[in-house]
Amino acid sequence: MSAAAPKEKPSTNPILWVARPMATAARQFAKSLIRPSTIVYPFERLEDPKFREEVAVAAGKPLGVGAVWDNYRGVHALNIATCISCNLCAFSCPDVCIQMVAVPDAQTKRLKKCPEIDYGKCSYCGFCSDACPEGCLTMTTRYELSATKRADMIYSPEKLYEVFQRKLPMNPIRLERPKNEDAILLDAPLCIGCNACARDCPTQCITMLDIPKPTPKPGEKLPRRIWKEPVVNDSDCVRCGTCISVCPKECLFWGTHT
Amino acid sequence: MSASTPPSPTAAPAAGATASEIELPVIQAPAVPFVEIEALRSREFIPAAKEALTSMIQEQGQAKLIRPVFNWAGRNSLFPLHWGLACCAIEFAAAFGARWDAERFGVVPRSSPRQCDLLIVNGTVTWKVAHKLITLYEQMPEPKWVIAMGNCATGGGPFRTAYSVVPGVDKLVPVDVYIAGCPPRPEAMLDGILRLEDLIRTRKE
Amino acid sequence: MEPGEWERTLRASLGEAVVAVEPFAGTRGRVRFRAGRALDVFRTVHGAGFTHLSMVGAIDWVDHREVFYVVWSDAAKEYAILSTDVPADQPRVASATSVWPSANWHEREAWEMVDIQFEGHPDLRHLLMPDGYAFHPLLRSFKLHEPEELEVKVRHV
Amino acid sequence: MTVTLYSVAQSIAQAILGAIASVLPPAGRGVASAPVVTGLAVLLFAAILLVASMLNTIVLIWFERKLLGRFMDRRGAMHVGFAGILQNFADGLKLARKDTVRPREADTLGFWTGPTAYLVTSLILFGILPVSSGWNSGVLPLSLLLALAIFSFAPLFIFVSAWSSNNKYSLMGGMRSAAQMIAYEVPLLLSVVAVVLVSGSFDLTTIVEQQQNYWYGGPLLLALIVFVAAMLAEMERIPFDLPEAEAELVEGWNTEYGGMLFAFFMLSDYVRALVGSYLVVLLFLGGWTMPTWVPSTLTSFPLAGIVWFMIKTYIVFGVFVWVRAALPRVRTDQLLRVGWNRMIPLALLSVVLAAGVVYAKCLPVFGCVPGLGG
Amino acid sequence: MSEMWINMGPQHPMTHGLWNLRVKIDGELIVDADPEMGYLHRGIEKISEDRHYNEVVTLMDRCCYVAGMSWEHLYILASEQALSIAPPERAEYIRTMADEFQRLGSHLMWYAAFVQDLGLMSPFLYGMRDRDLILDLFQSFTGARMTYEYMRVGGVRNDLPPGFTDRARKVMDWLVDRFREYDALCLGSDIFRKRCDGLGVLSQAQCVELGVTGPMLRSAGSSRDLRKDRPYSAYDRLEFDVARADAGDVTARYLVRMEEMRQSVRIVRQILDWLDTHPGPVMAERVPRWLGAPYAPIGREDYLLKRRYPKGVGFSAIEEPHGEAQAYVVNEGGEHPYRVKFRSPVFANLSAAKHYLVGYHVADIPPIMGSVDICVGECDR
Repeated sequence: MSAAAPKEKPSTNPILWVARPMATAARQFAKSLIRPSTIVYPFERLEDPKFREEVAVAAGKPLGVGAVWDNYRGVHALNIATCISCNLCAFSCPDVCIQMVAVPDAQTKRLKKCPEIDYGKCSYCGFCSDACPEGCLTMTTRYELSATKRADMIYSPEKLYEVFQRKLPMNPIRLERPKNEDAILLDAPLCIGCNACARDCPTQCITMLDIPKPTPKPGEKLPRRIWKEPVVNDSDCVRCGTCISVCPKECLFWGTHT
Repeated sequence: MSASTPPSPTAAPAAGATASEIELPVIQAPAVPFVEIEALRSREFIPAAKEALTSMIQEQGQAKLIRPVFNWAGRNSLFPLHWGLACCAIEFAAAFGARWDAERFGVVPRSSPRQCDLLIVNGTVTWKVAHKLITLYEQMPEPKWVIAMGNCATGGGPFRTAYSVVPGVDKLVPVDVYIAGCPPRPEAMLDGILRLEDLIRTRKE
Repeated sequence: MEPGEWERTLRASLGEAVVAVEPFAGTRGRVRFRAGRALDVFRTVHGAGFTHLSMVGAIDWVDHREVFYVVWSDAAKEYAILSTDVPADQPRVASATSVWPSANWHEREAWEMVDIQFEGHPDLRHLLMPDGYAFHPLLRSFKLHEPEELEVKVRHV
Repeated sequence: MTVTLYSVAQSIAQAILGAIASVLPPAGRGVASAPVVTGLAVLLFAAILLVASMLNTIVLIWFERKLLGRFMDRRGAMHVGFAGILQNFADGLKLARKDTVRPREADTLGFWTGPTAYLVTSLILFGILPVSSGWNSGVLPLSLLLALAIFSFAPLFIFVSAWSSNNKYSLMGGMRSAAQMIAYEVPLLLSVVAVVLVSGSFDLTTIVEQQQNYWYGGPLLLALIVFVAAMLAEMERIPFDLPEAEAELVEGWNTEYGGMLFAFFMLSDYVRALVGSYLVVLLFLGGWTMPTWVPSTLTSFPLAGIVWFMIKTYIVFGVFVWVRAALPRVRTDQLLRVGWNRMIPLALLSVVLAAGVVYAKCLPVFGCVPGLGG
Repeated sequence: MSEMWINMGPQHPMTHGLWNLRVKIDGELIVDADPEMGYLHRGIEKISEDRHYNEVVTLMDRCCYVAGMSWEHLYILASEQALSIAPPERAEYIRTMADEFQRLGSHLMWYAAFVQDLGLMSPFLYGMRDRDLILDLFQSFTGARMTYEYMRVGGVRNDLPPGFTDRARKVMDWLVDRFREYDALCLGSDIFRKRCDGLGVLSQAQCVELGVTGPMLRSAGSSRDLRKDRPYSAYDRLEFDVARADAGDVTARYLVRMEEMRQSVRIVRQILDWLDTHPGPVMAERVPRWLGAPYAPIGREDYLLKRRYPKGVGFSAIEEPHGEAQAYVVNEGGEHPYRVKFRSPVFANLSAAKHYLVGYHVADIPPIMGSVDICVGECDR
């Protein structure tokens, strides 16, 4: 089962001491004299069309990486128009580099929260774009991000939208999300029907349904509340947890439908 | 000029272009033939010399005369310190590898800080190594520059909450250029070096 | 070898030093032993063919601390895990360096990170943190936080 | 008719002084007198030689960088000037502008004089070695000996600068350098003895002219190999670059040097590399002469000697670069062992072979070979 | 010259990372050695306690920056055991393939650094160039060159892109040719043999005693390889040999690593053939949301308090390019792992430095330390 590694003895012929390496180097020299594997960077780039096809491997040039270059995780692109302000990118960021800041929406002229990314902290893991339910935060192939000031590395939503408008190749990998049993459940006795969850739900999938007001038994005091209860439409829910975080009574929780 | 474009003569888009007009210069641009590239870079010397001559005529100042030439020399021969800290050091090495070949720009790593003028902090700086980094920086003779390569050097990166990590090397030494990326691609590193060259081009001291 | 069978074998030579041998997926079992008789356990396990010590780690369970050793037997091609509980106020256990010299750095790290005193260790000093570092970061009581804003150095022009 | 450097310098001096004299009043016409012309010619001679040699050295560095780049499957310096030819000027200018830091514990005198003397002694060699007939500082009967003597100054200055910079790596590098150069001085000289035996002269011009049709590299192949190997050690290039072995001694004996002093070291290293290649060409490869079977149109244009000499030099240097690209560095003790145990016997053997060649040229069979006379 | 201590590092061309080798020398002879670690200690084990299970993967890539994929695999195996989740078969194969790519990449990086230590200039560039091809492959299916973030608890992030296997086969063919060149440049050169033979010798008994694993152990005559002895993922379904040499010196380590690269190519070719014919899912059917990506995890840990999750302890050991790495993950039912402990092979290999350095020359330090293949990131963690 074990392959003993070859054990060559050093050649006794003094000419051969240096001949083989020198011949190898000369062969490389002859090869690279015609075509060295260097990419003249600011003028040629790996994502150039000429590297998209399969470039001959003989010169050590990249091997058709261009064809799959689009997978590269570089700077984000944000489509502000479709962003639903669900916070999922900020939640999923392991480096806490995403902050939700308010920007005016182009159509409604109202402020809405969109991610602002600090590229001095981002580790380009792609968790945010994986988590984005609407596909509005994607990663592009742009990678050059040098700045002379630290503040230049913080990309506001507008700047990310600028990147989006450049129509760079987007990362095409859309994850097929495995099923998961999590859903928003309601701890009904705690609910006061305040409508906060329905108001803040980014996908508008929570509707407040009327519940019958119970007739109080003699001596029993009814809780002061609005007689409505949230109902979550599971197929529309992106499971961002905004409702949970805004709930004043902490009556919504993650759970499994049984 | 937007943050991504390298300060090279060809690839810069119009400065005043609005967001929607900016096209990625690279993908559409046809590959520049080899000879033209070389000619292009070599033409840089002539503007530098011309600038020197004009300023000599205008101001008759010796410092004004030689500064553009020395700036030209300084930016075309940056010797970074051969020092690998962490992950970015591997990309740093890859940039000196065959594919990207940073030596094209005259960037040759030297092992002794005395012979360097560029400290590329390529990785996480811990408090244990902080004073050694400062020593190395101080051992480098003026004029010298510092590039914070990667997120760890920029701001501690994913490790900035850790108990042992300096949250950014700019707390220790003055940083001229930050390169984002985790780790930055070798191209991004070269882009940072080109940006530094752009800084040196207009240096007045 | 089944964990139960091994427990009987170990008990035969070590008696009460072995608390139990729990099944542990992917290994021969997890031997839980009393810290007071650690050296006897190490020698017995070493004698049973586990000549290679891979890892020494420690876990802070707030009320007590656990030290675990991962050993490998070349003959059986199997791992085994030894684990012992030490009280949090007096975390002492005998050093394994006399049995497995490779324990040296691992124990230094465990002392540094989780504050376990290894008695008889030849060179128990800081390994990863600078000398004089007063904390033991991997204790649960040590919390991480975002770094405070420090002054940014600028070049004197 | 041959154009010598001195004649060029003289005519330039004459032209300059003549022009000056023509505008001066008659009382000042004396500036164009013979002694003044000679004096200016000598100065011009030195200046032209120095500048041309330095330029040559800088081009040599560029040549190495480009060649090494191709050996390594990359392009090498290419963006500064056409194909990077201005790269080394940029490096030199930058180093000239940089501060030179003297460590506090370093010895001032040694720290400054070491590199300077190293550079100066290396540059003197250009005056001695002829690049074409007449293109040196006159006829020195013992020019070969003088060149080798000056060539072997280097370990002294390297050691001085290494020791005075007060750094452990520098010190170790300096000691290695001294040991290595002394060990390889002997085989170097012995292999030169073989050439001297055959040519019967210490004058480089004579040695070259005798090789018109018969390069000594042929019959004295062993001496050539020993000479090249010893020269690699003297030039401190891979595989014998132990004094500045980057992996173990950070930058060797120039660890503490930066700025202009480092540029001095760098430049002198390449000056010595150029001189080493010169010597190989002069002693073994026929110098500026070309065999008679080469068409005369290729050898009779003006300055043809220099052109051919440089072509040969750069080919020899290319071989040095090739070796550098392909071989690892040896270890100090191995290097010294090879030096004392292998190279010296081989060099002695080459002397014996040279004696054989000298004897053979008396035989009628070889008597007809031109170029072996003397 | 009397005995003196030399500090080689933290900035020294030999170290290939951030550590300090203090050697005591007598002339050029080493009489004592004491590696000083911790310059790159980033507290990865501590930070992991504050992260969701899948988010720890981002740290794993940076933990060992030349073998990130292997460390992801290591951590994911332990977490899956702790969380009782099993990946689908195709994911196992992809992981194995990624592991072997990483072994190739890491060994090529080692080759580049090692020959550079010896003063061989051009093979450094050749090694980096060929490693870039491996990284291109990585980039094409993970989206990054070095920090992949590819593996997830319960599978891998995405399937391979179309046309990947053909490209990979081409790279493998190219590499096999290059290995011959590497051998010609190194073994073919007498100077290399003179430099490396008989250096840094560790016997098998010493290796076992000092905890040295990986190619260093196998170069001393042992055939211990966790891929054979304790197969994980798909290794039990693949054919390969364990590279082994007997001398225990620098040359033997070189031979072992070169042979391992050839075996890796062999393994990869088998896996590529398998992947071509066995499409399928790459992620487990159901994974809990609180693991993190691809979902956003839940923001605050309090929300979990209303639910209970299974507890468990996971232990995994894999044959990483540098040696035998282990992970120990304690799951206490929270969103975050309670404790993550890693065993780094470099840590153990380096702790034995005194035993393979003393008695050799200063000039031998670069080849010996180069043959150990040090990655400080995983050593200090």
